[in-house]
Amino acid sequence: MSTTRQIEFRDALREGMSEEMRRDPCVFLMGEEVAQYQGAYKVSRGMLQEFGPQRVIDTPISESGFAGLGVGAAMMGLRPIIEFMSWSFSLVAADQILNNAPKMLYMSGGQFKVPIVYRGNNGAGGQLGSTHSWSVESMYANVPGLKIAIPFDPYDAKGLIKTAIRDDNPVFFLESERLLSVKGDVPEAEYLIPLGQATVRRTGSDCTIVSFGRPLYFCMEAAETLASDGIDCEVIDGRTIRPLDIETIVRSVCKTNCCVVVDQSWPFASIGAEVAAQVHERCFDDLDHHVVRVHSDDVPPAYAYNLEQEMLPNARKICEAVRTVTYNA
Amino acid sequence: MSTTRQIEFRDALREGMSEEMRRDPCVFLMGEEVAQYQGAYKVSRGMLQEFGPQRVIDTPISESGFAGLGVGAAMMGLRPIIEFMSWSFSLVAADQILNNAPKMLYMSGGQFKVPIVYRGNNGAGGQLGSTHSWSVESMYANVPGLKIAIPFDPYDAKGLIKTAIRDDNPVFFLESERLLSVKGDVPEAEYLIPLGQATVRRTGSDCTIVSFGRPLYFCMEAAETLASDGIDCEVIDGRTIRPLDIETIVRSVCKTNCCVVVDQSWPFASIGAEVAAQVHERCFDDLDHHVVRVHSDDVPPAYAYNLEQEMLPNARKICEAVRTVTYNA
Amino acid sequence: MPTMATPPATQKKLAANLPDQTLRNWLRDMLLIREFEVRSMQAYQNRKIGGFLHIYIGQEAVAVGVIAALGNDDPIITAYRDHGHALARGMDPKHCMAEMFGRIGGCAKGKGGSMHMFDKTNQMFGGHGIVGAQCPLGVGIAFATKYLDEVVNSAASSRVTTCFLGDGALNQGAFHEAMNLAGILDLPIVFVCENNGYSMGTSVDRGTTMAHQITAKALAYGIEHASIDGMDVMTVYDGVKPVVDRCRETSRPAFLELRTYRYKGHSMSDPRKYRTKEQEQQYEAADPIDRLANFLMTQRSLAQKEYDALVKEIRAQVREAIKWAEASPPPGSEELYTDVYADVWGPYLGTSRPPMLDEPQQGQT
Amino acid sequence: MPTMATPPATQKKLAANLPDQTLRNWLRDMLLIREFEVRSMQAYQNRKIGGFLHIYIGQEAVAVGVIAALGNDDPIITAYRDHGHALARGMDPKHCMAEMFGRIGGCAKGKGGSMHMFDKTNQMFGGHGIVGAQCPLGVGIAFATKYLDEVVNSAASSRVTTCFLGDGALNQGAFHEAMNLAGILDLPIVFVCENNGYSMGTSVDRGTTMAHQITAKALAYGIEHASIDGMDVMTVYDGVKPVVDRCRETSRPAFLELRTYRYKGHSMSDPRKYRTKEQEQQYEAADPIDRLANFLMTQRSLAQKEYDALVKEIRAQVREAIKWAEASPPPGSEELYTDVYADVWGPYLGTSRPPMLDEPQQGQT
Ligand SMILES: Cc1ncc(C[n+]2csc(CCOP(=O)(O)OP(=O)(O)O)c2C)c(N)n1
Ligand SMILES: Cc1ncc(C[n+]2csc(CCOP(=O)(O)OP(=O)(O)O)c2C)c(N)n1
Ligand SMILES: [Mg+2]
Ligand SMILES: [Mg+2]
Repeated sequence: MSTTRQIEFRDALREGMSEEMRRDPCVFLMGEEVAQYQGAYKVSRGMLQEFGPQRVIDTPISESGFAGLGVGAAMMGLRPIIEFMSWSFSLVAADQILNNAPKMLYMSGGQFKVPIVYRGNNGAGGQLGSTHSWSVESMYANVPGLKIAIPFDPYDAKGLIKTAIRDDNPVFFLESERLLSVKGDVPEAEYLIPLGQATVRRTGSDCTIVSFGRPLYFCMEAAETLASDGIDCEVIDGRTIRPLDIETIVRSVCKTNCCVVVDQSWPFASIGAEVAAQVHERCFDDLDHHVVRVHSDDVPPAYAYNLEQEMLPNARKICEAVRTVTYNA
Repeated sequence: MSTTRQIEFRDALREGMSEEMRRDPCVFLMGEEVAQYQGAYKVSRGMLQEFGPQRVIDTPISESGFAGLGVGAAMMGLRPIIEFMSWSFSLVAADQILNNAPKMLYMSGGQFKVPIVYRGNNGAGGQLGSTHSWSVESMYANVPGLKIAIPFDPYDAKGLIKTAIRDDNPVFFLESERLLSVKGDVPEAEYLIPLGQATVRRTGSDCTIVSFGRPLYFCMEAAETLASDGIDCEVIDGRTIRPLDIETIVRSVCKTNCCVVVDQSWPFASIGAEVAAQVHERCFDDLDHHVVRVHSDDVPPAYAYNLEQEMLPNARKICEAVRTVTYNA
Repeated sequence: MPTMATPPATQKKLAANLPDQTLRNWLRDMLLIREFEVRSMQAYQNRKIGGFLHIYIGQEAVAVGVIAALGNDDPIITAYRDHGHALARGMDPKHCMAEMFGRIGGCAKGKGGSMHMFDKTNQMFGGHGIVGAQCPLGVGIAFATKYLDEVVNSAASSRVTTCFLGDGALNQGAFHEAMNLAGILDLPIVFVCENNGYSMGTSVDRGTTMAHQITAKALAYGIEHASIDGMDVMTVYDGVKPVVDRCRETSRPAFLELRTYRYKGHSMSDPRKYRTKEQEQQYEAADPIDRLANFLMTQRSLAQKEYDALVKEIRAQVREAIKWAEASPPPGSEELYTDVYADVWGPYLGTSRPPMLDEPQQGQT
Repeated sequence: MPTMATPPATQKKLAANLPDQTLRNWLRDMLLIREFEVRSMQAYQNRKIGGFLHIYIGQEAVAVGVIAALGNDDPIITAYRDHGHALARGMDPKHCMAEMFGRIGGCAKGKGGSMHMFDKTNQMFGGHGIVGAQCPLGVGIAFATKYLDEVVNSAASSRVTTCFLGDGALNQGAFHEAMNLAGILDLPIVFVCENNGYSMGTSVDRGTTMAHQITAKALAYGIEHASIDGMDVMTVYDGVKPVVDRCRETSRPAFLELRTYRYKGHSMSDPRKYRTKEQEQQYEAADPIDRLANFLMTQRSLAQKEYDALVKEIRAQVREAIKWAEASPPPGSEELYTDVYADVWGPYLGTSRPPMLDEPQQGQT
């Protein structure tokens, strides 16, 4: 059995990136304040010192420029890791990340792969207001040619980022500012987590709860509350949105006959809608109740603490949703 | 009864815009080639001559710049119509149209409305390849604070654009290059079509088909084919995606007990998924079969004619979908 | 090549010829901003303010000097480091503070926070968080002032829009598209680049080409430009006033570099390891408030006693503002669905003005 | 201010000192592009080509002259008016034509079309449809050549990347971010702006500030620059070669304006009402092909007979290309799900190279 240690989410990310950079000289890290400043959120702390300024590169505030730079470099066979300080800032680079990265392979008839990882904070960081609190997963997931991963804990952060870096496709890697200081067990030995493989975070028989990333913590909390009321939830962490491991979800729903999806993005045309639609398609006759979705409210994120809290998914909303779908069961 | 004439879709759009510009000096039109060139697709033909260069304004190829210019002007009380030659080019302006336009009112605590219309061609124009064939509706519909309209014919084009211009919110108005030359009856007298009101394009009792914009023509074609097989379809034109007139859809599905959604965008986290999810939520016990969705294939649009045709929704795919959902009925 | 550099206006000594009271008002405004920021930092540390907090201390002469050169109905727009501009423009500190406290009394009912100060009465169009994104908006505001004059109203109000930006915004495409549009459309807008030497931890020369002469950016658009010492409010006024006047007259854009310094970190979490204490002290030694106070005491009639009284008065005003903000309740939960859309539909409740707008105006200082 | 303008290199008469055969190859390449474009227009009218078609006629001297100044493994990237670059870079016209016919034999298996010519063998990184979007990509390619030299391989290949763009792209933010990044990161890239006077119907002065001197755009980034007559291939070579060489040596970016003209409309649907017939004739009178042919006939040994034979040979080659393209089948329906992802999962079939890449190379002319 390999030894593990407790490390922070941000350190797990750094370990994953650093291991891959040691392994493959084609991997480099670029973004705002990643080098001299040691990372706006200290994810890349120490990496400049280890890898030098040729491989850990500070950029000006030019997201469109350096997101596109990454695509060009990837076409040449490099494997860039491009950090967005926040995915909220990726909108100014939307054309580069949505047109150039995921379509280059197709447009060039298979000539130019784009093995690139875009990563950074996604979701409400805490009272940052409307423009700084994007959950981009629903919007970007509509686009074929890219993959999307959302790590839950330090273990997954490290295992998934390593796989993402080795993947030959553009991977959008969505971290959460709110989770960066979370600690968890991470093995000393190397490991990888495949993209497209969900994991069951809690087994249960009465209701399946599907989620991704930070809201999973609320799901786990809700599951505890519900357990004491005799409702036994199975919590599934999708881990990646593209590919979506619908098989694991379907297997669970066929067992529980109930399903709640928790998605921190806005409801309309969302991941939540997609999972609900697919579960309805695949489990129509097994479902005791239609799938219920828990989202952020369909409004821009407010600065005020109380409004932001009211807007975001939380354990109370999840409990309500589970009670609704299990009511007749 | 008011007299009508047959006019082209592009002319209906121009009539709508021109009437509003005559009515309200705060309305202006801005975009690439809208003035001297008379519109890249001749939608604004003659408008420079009528309204002069102060109100019909050519821009450089700076979508982020002039999309944002429109927001600033709207904050000052003007009512800009901003033309994107194609919505595919709106990605370079994503931050302005998704952060500034729809969130300004909220961020300013109700101080600054943004009454702006962004309009242009959406969807595959015909062999334009991956970067030029975006259907943006699914991606942008995720964002609260904006409205989305997709006109079906000249009548709707005129009635909806007029309402969109008068609306106090940002309206994304998605036209189709493939429909601009379509002719239809348009009254001489003024009329408006409210946003958020679907219309039934064909009544039927066996299956509800929901769609928006150009694919509705395929739905109508499919309905004819199916009618000769004894399957009587009701075709609903949502007209606007935000607000979505789910009531009209639900009413129909409660009657037919079957539902197919046809959405020209990619499937994942799409309008189609949203409509399906909502129909499942609202009509779970009325449905004989889960909702089936028809989309573009989940791949980038190819240039080659045969691949593009194979990718897009068409009458054959819709017929298949309807047969699937009505199989047991 | 025409360099179009503005001839140094300092010779004209415009500020020095203004009435004493005007200069005293500037001193007052700068002191107010300084005190407000000091108390904001405290409030942040006490967790009364959340999110990001960007402090304007050190840059007071820019907001105050530039805004002094404008007419009352000349619109302004800026980035997220915006308290100084809001206050200089005439926003009551209590509304500004309440906004940061996330209260209904805030200028945006607590929905915007520190980065999003809006004040319609005082023609303050925000506070914007995405670097550079305010530049196209500024161009649109300038477009609208011109359009309103030419198309809608017969009266020529000839307003000039000022668009503030940080040096970091020079590297965003939106800034460049905005500059070109302003030039092509002949718009009455002054871009004021507050070059405080850093965008977060990146010194301007590490991120921006031609850092030693950023007015070269304006040259690329054939736009009039100048570099001005932003640490002295009278110099700021002297440099900016003629440019604003000319812009109003000609409806041609201008670009000004205001050389300044932020004494504090980028935001509250910044340890400032990227610069030296010596550098900080050097700038602090040339403090804009001290400079004006000194001028007024040595060249004009300001007595030490008067100055002390002013400082005291301002302390009281900001203390009041904090009390007022704390007493203001958080926005009610109906605010969640208010202001999303201007009209009422589905769950949406339409819009409602912040109470601030309906309070009696003090008038700008 | 350092203007950094490149000293006129024409004095050096670099092209004039090249072997006859090299100049004849240029003539050949230009004739090939011209003939290819003429036949493309026909094919478009006959509905063999769909989508948008942007014709390069008139600009041949730019692609041929610039690419002549490069090494064989120097990468290039361009916008959607890209047939000329693909052919000058060495793509067989049959693969180029088959691409436009939407056939499997096309350089991108028919998936890219006219706007997206890719050729890995010849270091052609596309054909890109979004105005300006290729500029950051070009910077990334240049970054990679340098990174590969410095970090991955020990050998110093010192490749120089050329990024072509239209005059319309000067107004896109992506161009400006790319220029600044190239400057800050010291990248070996030459931006070649093909200023043909128009972006669609917008003459450059209507859309771009400083249109009379667009090299001012480079000045803003401290980037070496020059304006070159793009209607004469020898002048192009003389102007570009030293810049490319210096760029290779110093790893510093450069910006070149190539003054040229497109004889045809923007795309096939453009009636060209925005300009006069006289203007068109004026440029056609200074045709780059005629100029080089004339030079070779009067100053060198090219005989009329030889020239006629060359023209004939090229006609035959393009006719062959069309036949070949027509004979190539459309992509099979498995191609729909091929090349979406590099790996196999769900409905996706992984990737597959276009047959072109596995054909024996003719080598560049
Ligand atoms: C597009 C975008 N990228 C990144 C950020 C994160 N960010 C916020 S402020 C800042 C530095 C800006 O520096 P500058 O423009 O010089 O303004 P200053 O902070 O000095 O006032 C950065 C990188 C952002 N808000 N927007
Ligand atoms: C971002 C973007 N906006 C608009 C267009 C539509 N468009 C295609 S080409 C073109 C004109 C470009 O002119 P220029 O850059 O001078 O190149 P040229 O056509 O002269 O070669 C326009 C507006 C586009 N492709 N991309
Ligand atoms: Mg700064
Ligand atoms: Mg051009």
